[in-house]
Amino acid sequence: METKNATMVTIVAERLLRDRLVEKIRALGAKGFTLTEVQGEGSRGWQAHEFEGPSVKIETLVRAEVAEKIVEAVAKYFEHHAVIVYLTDAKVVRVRKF
Amino acid sequence: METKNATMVTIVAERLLRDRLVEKIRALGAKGFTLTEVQGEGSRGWQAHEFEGPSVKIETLVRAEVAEKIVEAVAKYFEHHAVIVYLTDAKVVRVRKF
Amino acid sequence: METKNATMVTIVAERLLRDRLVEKIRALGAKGFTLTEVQGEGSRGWQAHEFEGPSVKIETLVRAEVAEKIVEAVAKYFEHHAVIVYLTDAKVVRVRKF
Amino acid sequence: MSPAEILATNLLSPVVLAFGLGVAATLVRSDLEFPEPLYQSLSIYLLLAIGLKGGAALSVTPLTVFVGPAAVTVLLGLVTPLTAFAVLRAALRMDRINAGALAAHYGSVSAVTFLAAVSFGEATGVPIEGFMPALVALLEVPAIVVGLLLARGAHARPGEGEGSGSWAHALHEVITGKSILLLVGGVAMGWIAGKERMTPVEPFFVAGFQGALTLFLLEMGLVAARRLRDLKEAGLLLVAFGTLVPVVHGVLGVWAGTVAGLSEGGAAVLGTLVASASYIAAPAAVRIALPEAKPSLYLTASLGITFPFNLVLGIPVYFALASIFGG
Amino acid sequence: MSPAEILATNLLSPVVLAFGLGVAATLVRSDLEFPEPLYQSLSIYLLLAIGLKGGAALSVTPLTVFVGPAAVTVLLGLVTPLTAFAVLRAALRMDRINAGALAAHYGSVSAVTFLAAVSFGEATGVPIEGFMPALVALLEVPAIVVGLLLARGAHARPGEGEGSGSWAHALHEVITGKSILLLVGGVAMGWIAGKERMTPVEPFFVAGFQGALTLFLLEMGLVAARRLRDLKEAGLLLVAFGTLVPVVHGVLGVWAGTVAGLSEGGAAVLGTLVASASYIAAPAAVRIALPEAKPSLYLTASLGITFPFNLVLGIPVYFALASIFGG
Amino acid sequence: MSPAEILATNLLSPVVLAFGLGVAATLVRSDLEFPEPLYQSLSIYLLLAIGLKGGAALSVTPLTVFVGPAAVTVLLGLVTPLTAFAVLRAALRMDRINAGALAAHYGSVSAVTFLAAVSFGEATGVPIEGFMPALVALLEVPAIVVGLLLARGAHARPGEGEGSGSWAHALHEVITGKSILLLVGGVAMGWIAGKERMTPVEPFFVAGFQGALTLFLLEMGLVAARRLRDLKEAGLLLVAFGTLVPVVHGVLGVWAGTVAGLSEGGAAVLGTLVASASYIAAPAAVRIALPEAKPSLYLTASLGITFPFNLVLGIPVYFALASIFGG
Ligand SMILES: Nc1ncnc2c1ncn2[C@@H]1O[C@H](COP(=O)(O)O)[C@@H](O)[C@H]1O
Ligand SMILES: Nc1ncnc2c1ncn2[C@@H]1O[C@H](COP(=O)(O)O)[C@@H](O)[C@H]1O
Ligand SMILES: Nc1ncnc2c1ncn2[C@@H]1O[C@H](COP(=O)(O)O)[C@@H](O)[C@H]1O
Ligand code: NA
Ligand code: NA
Ligand code: NA
Repeated sequence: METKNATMVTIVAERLLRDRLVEKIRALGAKGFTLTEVQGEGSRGWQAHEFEGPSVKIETLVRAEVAEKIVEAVAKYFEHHAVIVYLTDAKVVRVRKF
Repeated sequence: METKNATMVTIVAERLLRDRLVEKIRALGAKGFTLTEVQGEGSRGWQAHEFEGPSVKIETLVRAEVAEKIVEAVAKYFEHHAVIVYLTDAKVVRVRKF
Repeated sequence: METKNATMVTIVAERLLRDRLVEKIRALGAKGFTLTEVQGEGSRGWQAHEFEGPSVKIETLVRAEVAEKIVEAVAKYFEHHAVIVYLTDAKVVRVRKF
Repeated sequence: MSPAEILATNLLSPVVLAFGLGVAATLVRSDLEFPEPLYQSLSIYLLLAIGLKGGAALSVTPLTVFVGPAAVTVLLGLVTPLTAFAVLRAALRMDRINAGALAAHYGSVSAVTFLAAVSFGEATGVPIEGFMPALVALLEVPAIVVGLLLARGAHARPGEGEGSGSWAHALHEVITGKSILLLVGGVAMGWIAGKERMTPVEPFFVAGFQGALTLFLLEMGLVAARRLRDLKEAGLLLVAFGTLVPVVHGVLGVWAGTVAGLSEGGAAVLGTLVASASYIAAPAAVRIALPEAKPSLYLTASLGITFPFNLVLGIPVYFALASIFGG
Repeated sequence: MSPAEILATNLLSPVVLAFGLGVAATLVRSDLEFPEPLYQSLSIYLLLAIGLKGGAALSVTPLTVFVGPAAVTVLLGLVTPLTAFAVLRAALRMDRINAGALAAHYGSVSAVTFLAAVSFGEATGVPIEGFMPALVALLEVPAIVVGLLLARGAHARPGEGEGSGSWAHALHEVITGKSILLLVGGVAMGWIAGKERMTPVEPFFVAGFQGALTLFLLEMGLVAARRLRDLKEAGLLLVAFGTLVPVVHGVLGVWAGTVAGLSEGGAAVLGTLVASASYIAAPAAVRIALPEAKPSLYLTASLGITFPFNLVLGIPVYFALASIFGG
Repeated sequence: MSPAEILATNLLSPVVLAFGLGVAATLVRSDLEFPEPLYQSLSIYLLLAIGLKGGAALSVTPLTVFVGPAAVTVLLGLVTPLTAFAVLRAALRMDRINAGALAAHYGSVSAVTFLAAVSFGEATGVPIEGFMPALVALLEVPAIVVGLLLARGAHARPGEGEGSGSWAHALHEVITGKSILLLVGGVAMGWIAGKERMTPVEPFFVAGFQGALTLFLLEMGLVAARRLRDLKEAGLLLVAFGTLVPVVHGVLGVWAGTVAGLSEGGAAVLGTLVASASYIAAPAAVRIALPEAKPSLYLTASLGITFPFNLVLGIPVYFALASIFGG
């Protein structure tokens, strides 16, 4: 089966940002996403999940342009919130779906 | 430590397909898999997890040929079910294990 | 936004190893990690999660040198424990964070 | 009690108020969420508890008393998917697949609606036969089979290939599905153990029951309200179907129950059972056997329309009918 | 009872012992962990249960009896964030943002501390007004609003952009947040249904309550002990703040409650409420509206210092005070 | 009661029936699954509840009454791993590591088997000493230590490197593991608080207990049945070991309990304890200290063979023995 390239954007964020990030990526053109409850540790010395509930990992397969926009949107939260974002290359079969 | 290439096949599917997909990938030669409960939104307007329970993400590290076969097997469910599949490149150390 | 390369190290292990692995990757220089509860099947004929609780997936974004060291540390557990480790390429924006 | 009082008794019950609170929470966009495992745990508890109670009651019921209502129940499970199907095809001009899918839901039964009816009976002091849960189990399965047969029609292809629904798989799923398993398993346990041996587990399964049900209905309110969004899309015809067909089925059930020798309360509860639409066992089976049917259709109808309708209005109506028929 | 006996009664209660066990488990590095859904489920249960109980009590309370304590409670919710803020700015020289964040926490209320106080009243045989849960709901919100206003000061920018906190969002979050929703929803349900209709759900919501609370406090012990690590960093001044300000607030609350006509037990519980610091509703709102405030500061203070302090020492002190003021 | 009646009483109890339902669900390939957090929550509840009950009973037991049974219990915990080890080495020709691992399991104890025995005593009207849970705690640890020592033999390397088991770590794990922590913690809480202060938590921890246990055994049935698959691989010798050694240990326990002055019921329960094999604390410790031992071996034996055997046949046998020894 022929595969095409797509970009997987992964965001790991404190739960508080869940709904805001989901709305954002929808608005920026992602056609779907997958959400996982996770725990994590990063540069912030406190674990948000203690009172907010578990953190979330949001994965969305998109075209490169959309990926770029999502990264920029997430970057706005870097200063005050526990959140990271990274990109990986993926191959998909139904390219129009993403 | 020397690493070799392998292909990571990721399937995200409504829960209903869990056991069928697991059996399928076993049959096609995957030597293991990792299963995560997730929530998701895609092209289908309803969220299967409301009555079926959470969706599942199935990840299996395999050789390229096996990956190809798994993608084809999953594609059979595209028409009527909530399911996506994508491939990423990974490096592993014990290549015979996969 | 400019992105830089980083290595994503993913470890899937029986729960028993959770705390040991987390301490290890911290010691080897990882600045953060994300932990997900998963189920899995591999070369071992029994499912650790039946009495230990769910397995864990530990993901940590690091520099290539650190990744190498983590793989070596994890390899020590290959003989007697249910555990795999693999590497993928990722792109990040705040490279000094990882 | 006057009709108004009966309605008030229902509306002011903790069970209905909890449902209302759940709906309200969704409407004000509260962040209240039930953890998935709590929902599942409460389901397991409620299904097992009603099974145990029904089984213990059955163990002291003479077979002759039970056989009539049981036969009538199975009959209703075969007939009601047909009426639902006929209405959907004729009045809503729905395609065969989706009509069959809906027929499976409306012929089958909602355990929570059943429980709300029993609660209502207790609150209004109307006695109800203890073996009713056994009827729930009898009503659940046949309708699903009939619905699937209707949908497949002449084209039924048993054991179809991958990516499509298999009959054998769907049937297996219904019969061994967790709701039937817990219900039937609970009935069997209660029946084998008998009333006396169940005494030590009563504080957990009997005394705690109403409260756990109240908590569960809070979650049902959250879930059902999320379905309300889909109502616009569903259209008025579906709303009419989801309220009128249950009333027709309810009347049928109350009447048949009365004829079969059930008490006033028993007939009312049987009416409620028949009027209710499944939203657990049926969707699971339909999704397997008829993956091309639209879940948004059958879930919205059964969970978003019929469930709240029965909970708030239907139940008092069926009790009123039973008192007329029985009087 | 002598002061020593009062203290012993508190220390030997299952609730405080369970908390101690949780702390001990963390200190010996046990692998005991509460699954997240259990924690959430117990929260939902406890909040709904106290709401229901309070509402049922309210339904038989004449308005004239309730209005005084209610007014005083709202007043206390407006005043105590100011005292906390003043102390933090003057004595701890804390910046405006973090001082406002802490003020929101110390003006608001901890439902679990409330429950521990009610338990203590029951154990020592001091009667308490049944409508107290309604006061919890009244005390929870105003202080948070005041605290946020203090933090933002003249620079308040309503509806700010992404990546930063929005006022409207935070306010919505507090008012529709699950703790208020369950508490107020429970009060409404209990009040509408009335005492009698609540009878069937009492075994679940009333009889099981103390045990569920004990289990919950075991988890609170685990959680609070994890905060102890942060104490070193927090410094002595924060410890002093987290113990002295609650006492000041507690005295104020007991006195105001006595003046407003509450019984000795009611005044003691109001004192406890005022002395307690929120660690659910307030952190959620502060995190949204003041993302630049340090969670390590406000969580350590409210959960790591004030919560255990009130649980172990504060509550008996406020009861002793109430008996002096009331006598 | 005749032996047949005793057996029937056991087989028809809700606890055993629930286990059977769980096994049946797995055999018919039902989709019934317990959410992991429910399993964990029920474990926490059951362990804490038996601890509390035992501790409250202990607080009114004279030391002289307790010291004999306690000493005998510790002794049994040291002896039974040796018998199990000897049999495994001699009759099954098992290697030292796996034999030691199994010895740790069979010397230690299964809390659920204990509870089933207590239920059985209640159902048959045989009184049992209230302090028995304290004996569970005493029996759990020593055997695990002995088993690990046997496995390591002369080659014990304390504090070994990474990737391999460390002694210190394993010991810490057993002693601070959640099952010991909740059991011992519960005993301590119940003992410190005393019977009277426990009254408010009794509806939750005492009245609800049997029902929660029934639910838990449903899950145990699901889990144990999954182990049945491994039985073929395990072989007849392991099945013989998993049924005969418990009987030997059971006889020993009943006899020792009778000698130590326990009542008939107490001796029967002690016999059950000694006969039971751990499947929580021991696997956890063994997995750490002896990662090279085969989990499929020790889990299949303790969970797939010995647990169901004791539940269904063993318990009535040990009670029958106790009535003979004591008579
Ligand atoms: N280097 C990393 N690798 C993987 N996940 C990370 C890393 N750093 C941070 N995270 C995740 O991102 C969340 C927020 O990180 P931070 O903003 O650094 O506190 C953490 O809770 C982790 O779940
Ligand atoms: N673009 C996407 N990125 C990530 N996950 C997706 C995407 N589209 C769909 N999914 C996941 O795949 C599931 C099925 O998708 P669908 O078949 O499009 O409804 C969804 O519930 C999501 O969990
Ligand atoms: N080929 C694979 N693909 C994905 N995950 C795997 C694979 N093999 C093993 N795993 C995961 O790693 C865990 C340990 O594997 P093993 O040591 O082979 O038993 C399993 O429980 C799976 O979760
Ligand atoms: Na029906
Ligand atoms: Na306060
Ligand atoms: Na033993």
